[in-house]
Amino acid sequence: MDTGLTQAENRELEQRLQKRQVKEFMNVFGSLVDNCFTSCVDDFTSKAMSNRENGCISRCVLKSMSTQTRLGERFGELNAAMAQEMQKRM
Amino acid sequence: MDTGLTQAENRELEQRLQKRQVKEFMNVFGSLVDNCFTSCVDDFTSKAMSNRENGCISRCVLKSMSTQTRLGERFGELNAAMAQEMQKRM
Amino acid sequence: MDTGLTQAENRELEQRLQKRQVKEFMNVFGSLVDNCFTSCVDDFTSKAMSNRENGCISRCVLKSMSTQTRLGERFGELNAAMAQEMQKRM
Amino acid sequence: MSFLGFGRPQPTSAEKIAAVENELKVVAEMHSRMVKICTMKCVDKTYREGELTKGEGVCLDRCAAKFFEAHQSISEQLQKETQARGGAGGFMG
Amino acid sequence: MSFLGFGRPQPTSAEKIAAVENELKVVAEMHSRMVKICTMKCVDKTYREGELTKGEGVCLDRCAAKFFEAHQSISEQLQKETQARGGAGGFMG
Amino acid sequence: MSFLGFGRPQPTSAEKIAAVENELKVVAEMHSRMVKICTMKCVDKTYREGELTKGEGVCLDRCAAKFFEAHQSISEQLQKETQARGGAGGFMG
Repeated sequence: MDTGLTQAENRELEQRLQKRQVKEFMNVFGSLVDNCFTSCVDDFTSKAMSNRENGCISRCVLKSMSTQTRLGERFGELNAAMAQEMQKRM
Repeated sequence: MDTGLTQAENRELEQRLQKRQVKEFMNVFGSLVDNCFTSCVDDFTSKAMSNRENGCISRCVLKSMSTQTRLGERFGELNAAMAQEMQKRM
Repeated sequence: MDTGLTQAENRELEQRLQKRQVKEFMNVFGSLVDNCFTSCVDDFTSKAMSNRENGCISRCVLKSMSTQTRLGERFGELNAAMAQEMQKRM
Repeated sequence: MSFLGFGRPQPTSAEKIAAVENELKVVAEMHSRMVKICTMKCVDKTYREGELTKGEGVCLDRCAAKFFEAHQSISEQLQKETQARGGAGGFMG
Repeated sequence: MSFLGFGRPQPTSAEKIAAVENELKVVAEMHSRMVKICTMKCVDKTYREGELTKGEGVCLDRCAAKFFEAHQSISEQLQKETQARGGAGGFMG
Repeated sequence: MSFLGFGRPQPTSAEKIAAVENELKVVAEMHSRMVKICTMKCVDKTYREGELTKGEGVCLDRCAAKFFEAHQSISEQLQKETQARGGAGGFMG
Protein backbone atom coordinates (compact mmCIF):
# COMPACT_ATOMS: atom_id res chain seq x y z
CA MET A 1 0.00 0.00 0.00
CA ASP A 2 1.31 3.46 -0.88
CA THR A 3 0.74 5.37 2.31
CA GLY A 4 2.53 8.54 1.24
CA LEU A 5 4.46 8.57 4.50
CA THR A 6 8.11 9.39 5.16
CA GLN A 7 10.42 6.74 6.60
CA ALA A 8 10.17 8.17 10.11
CA GLU A 9 6.40 8.19 9.88
CA ASN A 10 6.48 4.62 8.64
CA ARG A 11 8.52 3.52 11.67
CA GLU A 12 6.04 5.19 14.02
CA LEU A 13 3.18 3.60 12.11
CA GLU A 14 4.77 0.18 12.30
CA GLN A 15 4.96 0.41 16.08
CA ARG A 16 1.29 1.31 16.24
CA LEU A 17 0.42 -1.55 13.95
CA GLN A 18 2.33 -3.97 16.13
CA LYS A 19 0.25 -2.82 19.09
CA ARG A 20 -2.87 -3.24 17.03
CA GLN A 21 -1.85 -6.76 16.06
CA VAL A 22 -1.36 -7.72 19.68
CA LYS A 23 -4.78 -6.28 20.49
CA GLU A 24 -6.30 -8.09 17.50
CA PHE A 25 -4.73 -11.33 18.63
CA MET A 26 -6.14 -10.90 22.12
CA ASN A 27 -9.60 -10.31 20.64
CA VAL A 28 -9.40 -13.42 18.49
CA PHE A 29 -8.17 -15.42 21.45
CA GLY A 30 -10.93 -14.04 23.65
CA SER A 31 -13.71 -14.87 21.18
CA LEU A 32 -12.27 -18.31 20.73
CA VAL A 33 -12.37 -18.96 24.48
CA ASP A 34 -15.91 -17.58 24.67
CA ASN A 35 -17.15 -19.61 21.77
CA CYS A 36 -15.48 -22.91 22.65
CA PHE A 37 -16.33 -22.73 26.35
CA THR A 38 -19.94 -21.79 25.62
CA SER A 39 -20.31 -24.59 23.06
CA CYS A 40 -18.46 -27.34 24.95
CA VAL A 41 -19.04 -26.87 28.67
CA ASP A 42 -22.50 -27.36 30.08
CA ASP A 43 -22.09 -29.75 32.98
CA PHE A 44 -21.48 -28.12 36.35
CA THR A 45 -21.77 -31.18 38.59
CA SER A 46 -17.99 -31.14 38.86
CA LYS A 47 -15.35 -28.43 38.96
CA ALA A 48 -12.89 -30.27 36.72
CA MET A 49 -13.26 -30.50 32.96
CA SER A 50 -14.36 -33.94 31.78
CA ASN A 51 -12.63 -35.85 28.98
CA ARG A 52 -15.58 -35.19 26.74
CA GLU A 53 -15.38 -31.45 27.42
CA ASN A 54 -11.61 -31.35 26.92
CA GLY A 55 -11.95 -33.18 23.61
CA CYS A 56 -14.67 -30.83 22.46
CA ILE A 57 -12.59 -27.77 23.41
CA SER A 58 -9.57 -29.12 21.58
CA ARG A 59 -11.55 -29.84 18.39
CA CYS A 60 -13.21 -26.44 18.71
CA VAL A 61 -9.79 -24.75 18.82
CA LEU A 62 -8.63 -26.63 15.73
CA LYS A 63 -11.80 -25.87 13.84
CA SER A 64 -11.71 -22.22 14.85
CA MET A 65 -8.13 -21.92 13.60
CA SER A 66 -9.09 -23.46 10.26
CA THR A 67 -12.08 -21.13 10.07
CA GLN A 68 -9.86 -18.15 10.83
CA THR A 69 -7.35 -19.19 8.17
CA ARG A 70 -9.96 -19.89 5.52
CA LEU A 71 -11.89 -16.68 6.12
CA GLY A 72 -8.59 -14.79 6.28
CA GLU A 73 -7.76 -15.98 2.76
CA ARG A 74 -11.19 -15.09 1.44
CA PHE A 75 -11.06 -11.71 3.13
CA GLY A 76 -7.70 -10.97 1.54
CA GLU A 77 -8.93 -11.89 -1.93
CA LEU A 78 -12.21 -10.01 -1.64
CA ASN A 79 -10.52 -6.96 -0.17
CA ALA A 80 -7.97 -6.89 -3.00
CA ALA A 81 -10.74 -7.24 -5.59
CA MET A 82 -12.70 -4.43 -3.97
CA ALA A 83 -9.66 -2.14 -3.88
CA GLN A 84 -9.05 -2.80 -7.59
CA GLU A 85 -12.69 -2.13 -8.37
CA MET A 86 -12.52 1.18 -6.51
CA GLN A 87 -9.38 2.29 -8.34
CA LYS A 88 -11.02 1.60 -11.68
CA ARG A 89 -13.95 3.86 -10.75
CA MET A 90 -11.72 6.77 -9.82
CA MET B 1 -23.83 22.73 28.12
CA ASP B 2 -21.64 24.96 30.29
CA THR B 3 -18.39 23.07 30.32
CA GLY B 4 -16.38 25.71 32.17
CA LEU B 5 -13.60 25.44 29.60
CA THR B 6 -11.49 28.15 28.00
CA GLN B 7 -11.65 28.69 24.24
CA ALA B 8 -8.41 26.80 23.65
CA GLU B 9 -9.70 23.88 25.70
CA ASN B 10 -12.93 23.97 23.76
CA ARG B 11 -11.07 23.69 20.45
CA GLU B 12 -9.12 20.71 21.73
CA LEU B 13 -12.34 19.17 23.01
CA GLU B 14 -14.08 19.71 19.68
CA GLN B 15 -11.34 17.77 17.89
CA ARG B 16 -11.73 14.90 20.31
CA LEU B 17 -15.48 14.94 19.87
CA GLN B 18 -15.12 14.81 16.11
CA LYS B 19 -12.98 11.69 16.50
CA ARG B 20 -15.60 10.25 18.84
CA GLN B 21 -18.34 10.97 16.30
CA VAL B 22 -16.44 9.15 13.58
CA LYS B 23 -15.97 6.21 15.95
CA GLU B 24 -19.64 6.33 16.94
CA PHE B 25 -20.65 6.33 13.28
CA MET B 26 -18.45 3.33 12.58
CA ASN B 27 -20.08 1.49 15.49
CA VAL B 28 -23.57 2.28 14.27
CA PHE B 29 -22.61 1.21 10.77
CA GLY B 30 -21.03 -1.99 12.07
CA SER B 31 -24.08 -2.99 14.13
CA LEU B 32 -26.30 -2.23 11.18
CA VAL B 33 -24.29 -4.54 8.92
CA ASP B 34 -24.27 -7.24 11.62
CA ASN B 35 -27.96 -6.99 12.25
CA CYS B 36 -29.14 -6.77 8.63
CA PHE B 37 -26.80 -9.49 7.38
CA THR B 38 -27.74 -11.81 10.24
CA SER B 39 -31.46 -11.21 9.71
CA CYS B 40 -31.55 -11.31 5.92
CA VAL B 41 -28.92 -13.77 4.69
CA ASP B 42 -29.36 -17.45 5.42
CA ASP B 43 -28.92 -19.19 2.10
CA PHE B 44 -25.41 -20.28 1.29
CA THR B 45 -26.09 -22.35 -1.81
CA SER B 46 -24.75 -19.47 -3.89
CA LYS B 47 -22.02 -16.88 -3.37
CA ALA B 48 -24.04 -13.99 -4.82
CA MET B 49 -26.80 -12.22 -2.94
CA SER B 50 -30.28 -13.10 -4.23
CA ASN B 51 -32.93 -10.51 -5.06
CA ARG B 52 -34.84 -11.49 -1.96
CA GLU B 53 -31.78 -10.99 0.22
CA ASN B 54 -30.91 -7.66 -1.39
CA GLY B 55 -34.45 -6.43 -0.88
CA CYS B 56 -34.44 -7.53 2.73
CA ILE B 57 -31.10 -5.80 3.36
CA SER B 58 -32.32 -2.60 1.76
CA ARG B 59 -35.52 -2.54 3.84
CA CYS B 60 -33.49 -3.39 6.93
CA VAL B 61 -31.22 -0.39 6.32
CA LEU B 62 -34.22 1.92 5.92
CA LYS B 63 -35.91 0.59 9.02
CA SER B 64 -32.70 0.79 11.04
CA MET B 65 -32.26 4.42 10.04
CA SER B 66 -35.83 5.22 11.09
CA THR B 67 -35.25 3.37 14.36
CA GLN B 68 -32.04 5.30 14.96
CA THR B 69 -33.76 8.60 14.25
CA ARG B 70 -36.79 7.87 16.40
CA LEU B 71 -34.78 6.60 19.34
CA GLY B 72 -32.38 9.52 18.92
CA GLU B 73 -35.29 11.94 19.37
CA ARG B 74 -36.60 10.11 22.42
CA PHE B 75 -33.11 9.89 23.89
CA GLY B 76 -32.64 13.64 23.49
CA GLU B 77 -35.96 14.41 25.18
CA LEU B 78 -35.47 11.97 28.03
CA ASN B 79 -31.91 13.09 28.60
CA ALA B 80 -32.96 16.74 28.74
CA ALA B 81 -35.76 15.90 31.17
CA MET B 82 -33.37 13.94 33.37
CA ALA B 83 -30.83 16.77 33.38
CA GLN B 84 -33.54 19.22 34.45
CA GLU B 85 -34.70 16.85 37.16
CA MET B 86 -31.16 16.57 38.50
CA GLN B 87 -30.66 20.34 38.56
CA LYS B 88 -33.87 20.76 40.58
CA ARG B 89 -32.60 18.34 43.19
CA MET B 90 -29.30 20.14 43.66
CA MET C 1 3.14 -7.95 42.20
CA ASP C 2 6.77 -6.94 41.64
CA THR C 3 6.48 -4.63 38.69
CA GLY C 4 10.13 -3.54 38.61
CA LEU C 5 9.07 0.08 38.28
CA THR C 6 10.51 3.19 39.95
CA GLN C 7 8.33 5.28 42.24
CA ALA C 8 7.62 7.86 39.56
CA GLU C 9 6.61 5.13 37.16
CA ASN C 10 4.40 3.64 39.82
CA ARG C 11 2.57 6.94 40.31
CA GLU C 12 1.97 7.22 36.57
CA LEU C 13 0.80 3.62 36.52
CA GLU C 14 -1.56 4.19 39.43
CA GLN C 15 -3.26 7.02 37.55
CA ARG C 16 -3.72 4.80 34.53
CA LEU C 17 -5.12 2.05 36.70
CA GLN C 18 -7.61 4.41 38.26
CA LYS C 19 -8.83 5.31 34.78
CA ARG C 20 -9.04 1.63 33.96
CA GLN C 21 -11.07 0.99 37.11
CA VAL C 22 -13.55 3.69 36.20
CA LYS C 23 -13.84 2.18 32.72
CA GLU C 24 -14.22 -1.30 34.20
CA PHE C 25 -16.94 -0.07 36.53
CA MET C 26 -18.80 1.52 33.61
CA ASN C 27 -18.61 -1.77 31.72
CA VAL C 28 -19.95 -3.75 34.68
CA PHE C 29 -22.71 -1.21 35.15
CA GLY C 30 -23.57 -1.28 31.45
CA SER C 31 -23.79 -5.07 31.28
CA LEU C 32 -25.91 -5.07 34.41
CA VAL C 33 -28.37 -2.62 32.86
CA ASP C 34 -28.42 -4.63 29.63
CA ASN C 35 -28.93 -7.92 31.38
CA CYS C 36 -31.55 -6.79 33.91
CA PHE C 37 -33.55 -4.73 31.42
CA THR C 38 -33.50 -7.54 28.86
CA SER C 39 -34.55 -10.12 31.44
CA CYS C 40 -37.17 -8.08 33.29
CA VAL C 41 -38.88 -5.75 30.80
CA ASP C 42 -41.03 -7.21 28.08
CA ASP C 43 -44.29 -5.35 28.27
CA PHE C 44 -44.53 -2.26 26.10
CA THR C 45 -48.22 -1.47 26.53
CA SER C 46 -47.21 1.31 28.90
CA LYS C 47 -44.28 3.71 29.08
CA ALA C 48 -43.89 3.45 32.86
CA MET C 49 -42.25 0.52 34.60
CA SER C 50 -44.78 -1.73 36.37
CA ASN C 51 -44.34 -2.89 39.97
CA ARG C 52 -43.53 -6.35 38.74
CA GLU C 53 -40.82 -5.02 36.44
CA ASN C 54 -39.35 -2.79 39.13
CA GLY C 55 -39.23 -5.67 41.57
CA CYS C 56 -37.57 -7.90 39.00
CA ILE C 57 -34.97 -5.23 38.20
CA SER C 58 -34.22 -4.70 41.87
CA ARG C 59 -33.77 -8.44 42.51
CA CYS C 60 -31.68 -8.70 39.36
CA VAL C 61 -29.34 -5.96 40.61
CA LEU C 62 -28.93 -7.70 43.97
CA LYS C 63 -28.30 -11.06 42.36
CA SER C 64 -25.85 -9.57 39.87
CA MET C 65 -23.90 -7.96 42.68
CA SER C 66 -23.73 -11.26 44.55
CA THR C 67 -22.65 -12.98 41.36
CA GLN C 68 -19.98 -10.35 40.78
CA THR C 69 -18.69 -10.71 44.33
CA ARG C 70 -18.69 -14.50 44.30
CA LEU C 71 -16.98 -14.78 40.93
CA GLY C 72 -14.55 -12.06 41.96
CA GLU C 73 -13.48 -14.18 44.92
CA ARG C 74 -13.11 -17.30 42.79
CA PHE C 75 -11.20 -15.37 40.14
CA GLY C 76 -8.79 -14.05 42.74
CA GLU C 77 -8.13 -17.52 44.14
CA LEU C 78 -7.75 -19.18 40.77
CA ASN C 79 -5.54 -16.42 39.45
CA ALA C 80 -3.25 -16.64 42.50
CA ALA C 81 -3.07 -20.42 42.13
CA MET C 82 -2.23 -20.09 38.44
CA ALA C 83 0.49 -17.52 39.12
CA GLN C 84 2.06 -19.84 41.70
CA GLU C 85 1.89 -22.74 39.28
CA MET C 86 3.65 -20.68 36.62
CA GLN C 87 6.42 -19.60 38.96
CA LYS C 88 7.10 -23.23 39.88
CA ARG C 89 7.54 -24.13 36.23
CA MET C 90 10.09 -21.38 35.57
CA MET D 1 -21.00 10.38 36.46
CA SER D 2 -20.67 13.69 38.30
CA PHE D 3 -20.12 11.81 41.57
CA LEU D 4 -16.69 10.85 40.26
CA GLY D 5 -15.59 14.45 39.94
CA PHE D 6 -15.04 15.05 43.66
CA GLY D 7 -13.37 18.43 44.00
CA ARG D 8 -9.66 18.46 43.32
CA PRO D 9 -8.82 22.16 43.71
CA GLN D 10 -7.56 23.14 40.24
CA PRO D 11 -7.98 20.60 37.50
CA THR D 12 -5.58 20.96 34.58
CA SER D 13 -6.76 21.52 31.02
CA ALA D 14 -6.24 17.88 30.20
CA GLU D 15 -8.26 16.79 33.21
CA LYS D 16 -11.14 19.12 32.41
CA ILE D 17 -11.24 17.96 28.81
CA ALA D 18 -11.04 14.32 29.87
CA ALA D 19 -13.94 14.87 32.29
CA VAL D 20 -16.21 16.34 29.62
CA GLU D 21 -15.12 13.72 27.12
CA ASN D 22 -15.85 10.98 29.62
CA GLU D 23 -19.29 12.36 30.44
CA LEU D 24 -20.17 12.38 26.74
CA LYS D 25 -18.79 8.89 26.28
CA VAL D 26 -21.04 7.64 29.08
CA VAL D 27 -24.05 9.23 27.40
CA ALA D 28 -23.06 7.81 24.01
CA GLU D 29 -22.72 4.31 25.42
CA MET D 30 -26.07 4.54 27.14
CA HIS D 31 -27.57 5.66 23.84
CA SER D 32 -26.11 2.77 21.90
CA ARG D 33 -27.19 0.25 24.53
CA MET D 34 -30.71 1.62 24.34
CA VAL D 35 -30.80 1.40 20.55
CA LYS D 36 -29.58 -2.18 20.64
CA ILE D 37 -32.00 -3.39 23.31
CA CYS D 38 -35.08 -1.53 22.08
CA THR D 39 -34.47 -2.62 18.48
CA MET D 40 -34.31 -6.20 19.73
CA LYS D 41 -37.47 -5.80 21.81
CA CYS D 42 -39.60 -3.89 19.31
CA VAL D 43 -38.56 -4.30 15.68
CA ASP D 44 -39.65 -7.29 13.62
CA LYS D 45 -36.61 -9.05 12.18
CA THR D 46 -38.15 -10.29 8.93
CA TYR D 47 -37.92 -6.84 7.32
CA ARG D 48 -40.87 -7.29 5.05
CA GLU D 49 -41.34 -3.53 5.25
CA GLY D 50 -38.82 -0.71 5.05
CA GLU D 51 -40.73 1.59 7.36
CA LEU D 52 -41.44 1.19 11.06
CA THR D 53 -45.02 0.10 11.60
CA LYS D 54 -47.12 2.21 13.97
CA GLY D 55 -46.87 -0.53 16.58
CA GLU D 56 -43.10 -0.72 16.32
CA GLY D 57 -42.79 3.05 16.64
CA VAL D 58 -44.93 3.21 19.76
CA CYS D 59 -43.05 0.26 21.21
CA LEU D 60 -39.74 2.06 20.64
CA ASP D 61 -41.03 5.21 22.38
CA ARG D 62 -42.16 3.25 25.42
CA CYS D 63 -39.03 1.13 25.44
CA ALA D 64 -36.91 4.28 25.49
CA ALA D 65 -38.88 5.70 28.43
CA LYS D 66 -38.65 2.43 30.35
CA PHE D 67 -34.95 2.13 29.60
CA PHE D 68 -34.29 5.55 31.12
CA GLU D 69 -36.40 4.74 34.15
CA ALA D 70 -34.64 1.40 34.66
CA HIS D 71 -31.24 2.98 34.05
CA GLN D 72 -31.83 5.57 36.73
CA SER D 73 -33.29 3.22 39.31
CA ILE D 74 -30.46 0.71 38.79
CA SER D 75 -27.94 3.50 39.14
CA GLU D 76 -29.53 4.66 42.42
CA GLN D 77 -29.82 1.15 43.79
CA LEU D 78 -26.19 0.40 42.95
CA GLN D 79 -25.00 3.52 44.77
CA LYS D 80 -27.08 2.64 47.81
CA GLU D 81 -25.95 -0.99 47.89
CA THR D 82 -22.33 -0.09 47.26
CA GLN D 83 -22.37 2.33 50.17
CA ALA D 84 -24.10 -0.24 52.39
CA ARG D 85 -21.47 -2.83 51.53
CA GLY D 86 -18.74 -0.28 52.24
CA GLY D 87 -17.30 0.91 48.95
CA ALA D 88 -17.05 -0.47 45.46
CA GLY D 89 -14.25 -2.87 46.44
CA GLY D 90 -16.41 -5.87 47.19
CA PHE D 91 -18.67 -5.41 44.20
CA MET D 92 -15.87 -5.01 41.69
CA GLY D 93 -14.22 -8.21 42.89
CA MET E 1 -13.17 5.84 4.84
CA SER E 2 -11.39 7.93 2.24
CA PHE E 3 -14.45 10.18 1.99
CA LEU E 4 -13.64 11.47 5.48
CA GLY E 5 -10.23 12.74 4.43
CA PHE E 6 -11.50 15.85 2.64
CA GLY E 7 -8.45 17.85 1.63
CA ARG E 8 -6.88 19.82 4.42
CA PRO E 9 -3.83 21.31 2.67
CA GLN E 10 -0.91 19.81 4.61
CA PRO E 11 -1.73 17.10 7.09
CA THR E 12 0.77 16.70 9.93
CA SER E 13 2.69 13.50 10.56
CA ALA E 14 0.34 12.60 13.39
CA GLU E 15 -2.70 13.13 11.17
CA LYS E 16 -1.30 11.05 8.33
CA ILE E 17 -0.44 8.22 10.69
CA ALA E 18 -3.84 8.42 12.35
CA ALA E 19 -5.52 8.25 8.93
CA VAL E 20 -3.67 5.08 7.89
CA GLU E 21 -4.16 3.59 11.34
CA ASN E 22 -7.87 4.31 11.18
CA GLU E 23 -8.23 2.81 7.71
CA LEU E 24 -6.60 -0.38 8.93
CA LYS E 25 -8.76 -0.44 12.04
CA VAL E 26 -11.87 -0.22 9.89
CA VAL E 27 -10.66 -3.17 7.82
CA ALA E 28 -9.75 -5.16 10.95
CA GLU E 29 -13.19 -4.59 12.44
CA MET E 30 -14.89 -5.63 9.22
CA HIS E 31 -12.76 -8.77 9.22
CA SER E 32 -13.65 -9.69 12.78
CA ARG E 33 -17.36 -9.07 12.20
CA MET E 34 -17.22 -11.34 9.17
CA VAL E 35 -15.49 -14.11 11.09
CA LYS E 36 -18.05 -13.90 13.88
CA ILE E 37 -21.11 -13.91 11.64
CA CYS E 38 -19.92 -16.52 9.15
CA THR E 39 -18.77 -18.86 11.93
CA MET E 40 -22.22 -18.56 13.44
CA LYS E 41 -23.93 -19.16 10.09
CA CYS E 42 -21.75 -22.00 8.83
CA VAL E 43 -19.93 -23.92 11.54
CA ASP E 44 -21.61 -26.71 13.51
CA LYS E 45 -21.38 -25.97 17.22
CA THR E 46 -21.18 -29.55 18.50
CA TYR E 47 -17.51 -29.86 17.52
CA ARG E 48 -17.59 -33.58 16.92
CA GLU E 49 -14.80 -33.03 14.40
CA GLY E 50 -11.69 -30.89 14.59
CA GLU E 51 -11.59 -30.13 10.88
CA LEU E 52 -14.00 -28.10 8.81
CA THR E 53 -16.24 -30.39 6.78
CA LYS E 54 -16.38 -29.75 3.05
CA GLY E 55 -19.84 -28.27 3.45
CA GLU E 56 -18.74 -25.91 6.19
CA GLY E 57 -15.77 -24.74 4.14
CA VAL E 58 -17.87 -23.98 1.07
CA CYS E 59 -20.44 -22.24 3.26
CA LEU E 60 -17.68 -20.04 4.73
CA ASP E 61 -16.43 -19.08 1.25
CA ARG E 62 -19.89 -18.10 0.10
CA CYS E 63 -20.69 -16.34 3.38
CA ALA E 64 -17.52 -14.25 2.98
CA ALA E 65 -18.48 -13.25 -0.56
CA LYS E 66 -22.02 -12.37 0.47
CA PHE E 67 -20.77 -10.43 3.47
CA PHE E 68 -18.59 -8.25 1.24
CA GLU E 69 -21.43 -7.71 -1.20
CA ALA E 70 -23.84 -6.79 1.59
CA HIS E 71 -21.25 -4.58 3.28
CA GLN E 72 -20.70 -2.63 0.10
CA SER E 73 -24.35 -2.25 -0.81
CA ILE E 74 -25.24 -1.16 2.73
CA SER E 75 -22.42 1.36 2.66
CA GLU E 76 -23.65 2.78 -0.65
CA GLN E 77 -27.27 2.88 0.45
CA LEU E 78 -26.34 4.64 3.69
CA GLN E 79 -24.39 7.31 1.82
CA LYS E 80 -27.28 7.86 -0.55
CA GLU E 81 -29.91 8.02 2.20
CA THR E 82 -27.76 10.22 4.42
CA GLN E 83 -27.33 12.70 1.57
CA ALA E 84 -31.04 12.58 0.78
CA ARG E 85 -31.90 13.29 4.42
CA GLY E 86 -29.40 16.15 4.45
CA GLY E 87 -26.32 15.06 6.35
CA ALA E 88 -25.54 12.50 9.00
CA GLY E 89 -27.15 14.65 11.72
CA GLY E 90 -30.59 13.10 11.59
CA PHE E 91 -29.38 9.54 11.33
CA MET E 92 -26.90 9.75 14.16
CA GLY E 93 -29.61 11.13 16.47
CA MET F 1 1.29 -12.46 28.07
CA SER F 2 4.88 -12.70 29.25
CA PHE F 3 5.82 -14.48 26.02
CA LEU F 4 5.30 -11.17 24.21
CA GLY F 5 7.91 -9.37 26.30
CA PHE F 6 10.96 -10.84 24.54
CA GLY F 7 14.02 -9.06 25.88
CA ARG F 8 14.63 -5.63 24.43
CA PRO F 9 17.69 -4.51 26.46
CA GLN F 10 16.41 -1.40 28.27
CA PRO F 11 12.72 -0.70 28.11
CA THR F 12 11.74 2.93 28.61
CA SER F 13 9.41 4.07 31.37
CA ALA F 14 6.53 4.27 28.94
CA GLU F 15 7.19 0.75 27.71
CA LYS F 16 7.38 -0.69 31.21
CA ILE F 17 4.16 1.03 32.23
CA ALA F 18 2.43 -0.11 29.05
CA ALA F 19 3.55 -3.69 29.73
CA VAL F 20 2.09 -3.75 33.24
CA GLU F 21 -1.03 -1.96 32.07
CA ASN F 22 -1.46 -4.47 29.29
CA GLU F 23 -1.01 -7.43 31.60
CA LEU F 24 -3.72 -6.07 33.88
CA LYS F 25 -5.99 -5.38 30.94
CA VAL F 26 -5.66 -8.97 29.83
CA VAL F 27 -6.60 -10.15 33.31
CA ALA F 28 -9.53 -7.72 33.49
CA GLU F 29 -10.88 -8.91 30.15
CA MET F 30 -10.57 -12.53 31.19
CA HIS F 31 -12.47 -11.67 34.36
CA SER F 32 -15.29 -9.96 32.54
CA ARG F 33 -15.60 -12.78 30.01
CA MET F 34 -15.85 -15.27 32.87
CA VAL F 35 -18.54 -13.25 34.63
CA LYS F 36 -20.56 -13.00 31.44
CA ILE F 37 -20.35 -16.67 30.52
CA CYS F 38 -20.82 -18.10 34.00
CA THR F 39 -23.77 -15.82 34.71
CA MET F 40 -25.34 -17.06 31.49
CA LYS F 41 -24.62 -20.69 32.35
CA CYS F 42 -25.63 -20.64 36.03
CA VAL F 43 -28.01 -17.85 36.98
CA ASP F 44 -31.76 -18.14 36.46
CA LYS F 45 -32.99 -15.23 34.37
CA THR F 46 -36.47 -14.89 35.89
CA TYR F 47 -35.11 -13.13 38.98
CA ARG F 48 -37.83 -14.34 41.32
CA GLU F 49 -35.26 -14.09 44.10
CA GLY F 50 -32.68 -11.43 44.87
CA GLU F 51 -30.17 -13.81 46.34
CA LEU F 52 -28.20 -16.53 44.60
CA THR F 53 -29.65 -19.94 45.40
CA LYS F 54 -27.29 -22.54 46.80
CA GLY F 55 -27.34 -24.33 43.45
CA GLU F 56 -26.52 -21.19 41.51
CA GLY F 57 -23.63 -20.38 43.85
CA VAL F 58 -22.09 -23.82 43.52
CA CYS F 59 -22.58 -23.70 39.76
CA LEU F 60 -20.72 -20.35 39.62
CA ASP F 61 -17.80 -21.77 41.65
CA ARG F 62 -17.47 -24.75 39.33
CA CYS F 63 -17.96 -22.66 36.22
CA ALA F 64 -15.12 -20.37 37.35
CA ALA F 65 -12.80 -23.33 37.91
CA LYS F 66 -13.69 -24.86 34.55
CA PHE F 67 -13.28 -21.52 32.82
CA PHE F 68 -9.73 -21.19 34.13
CA GLU F 69 -8.91 -24.74 33.14
CA ALA F 70 -10.31 -24.25 29.64
CA HIS F 71 -8.62 -20.87 29.30
CA GLN F 72 -5.25 -22.36 30.13
CA SER F 73 -5.59 -25.42 27.94
CA ILE F 74 -6.79 -23.34 24.99
CA SER F 75 -3.87 -20.98 25.49
CA GLU F 76 -1.40 -23.88 25.51
CA GLN F 77 -2.98 -25.55 22.50
CA LEU F 78 -2.94 -22.31 20.55
CA GLN F 79 0.76 -21.79 21.24
CA LYS F 80 1.54 -25.33 20.18
CA GLU F 81 -0.54 -25.16 17.00
CA THR F 82 0.77 -21.74 16.09
CA GLN F 83 4.34 -22.98 16.41
CA ALA F 84 3.54 -26.10 14.38
CA ARG F 85 1.99 -23.98 11.62
CA GLY F 86 5.04 -21.72 11.66
CA GLY F 87 4.11 -18.49 13.42
CA ALA F 88 0.93 -16.56 14.03
CA GLY F 89 0.82 -15.36 10.42
CA GLY F 90 -1.39 -18.08 9.05
CA PHE F 91 -3.77 -18.10 11.97
CA MET F 92 -4.31 -14.39 12.08
CA GLY F 93 -5.13 -14.29 8.36
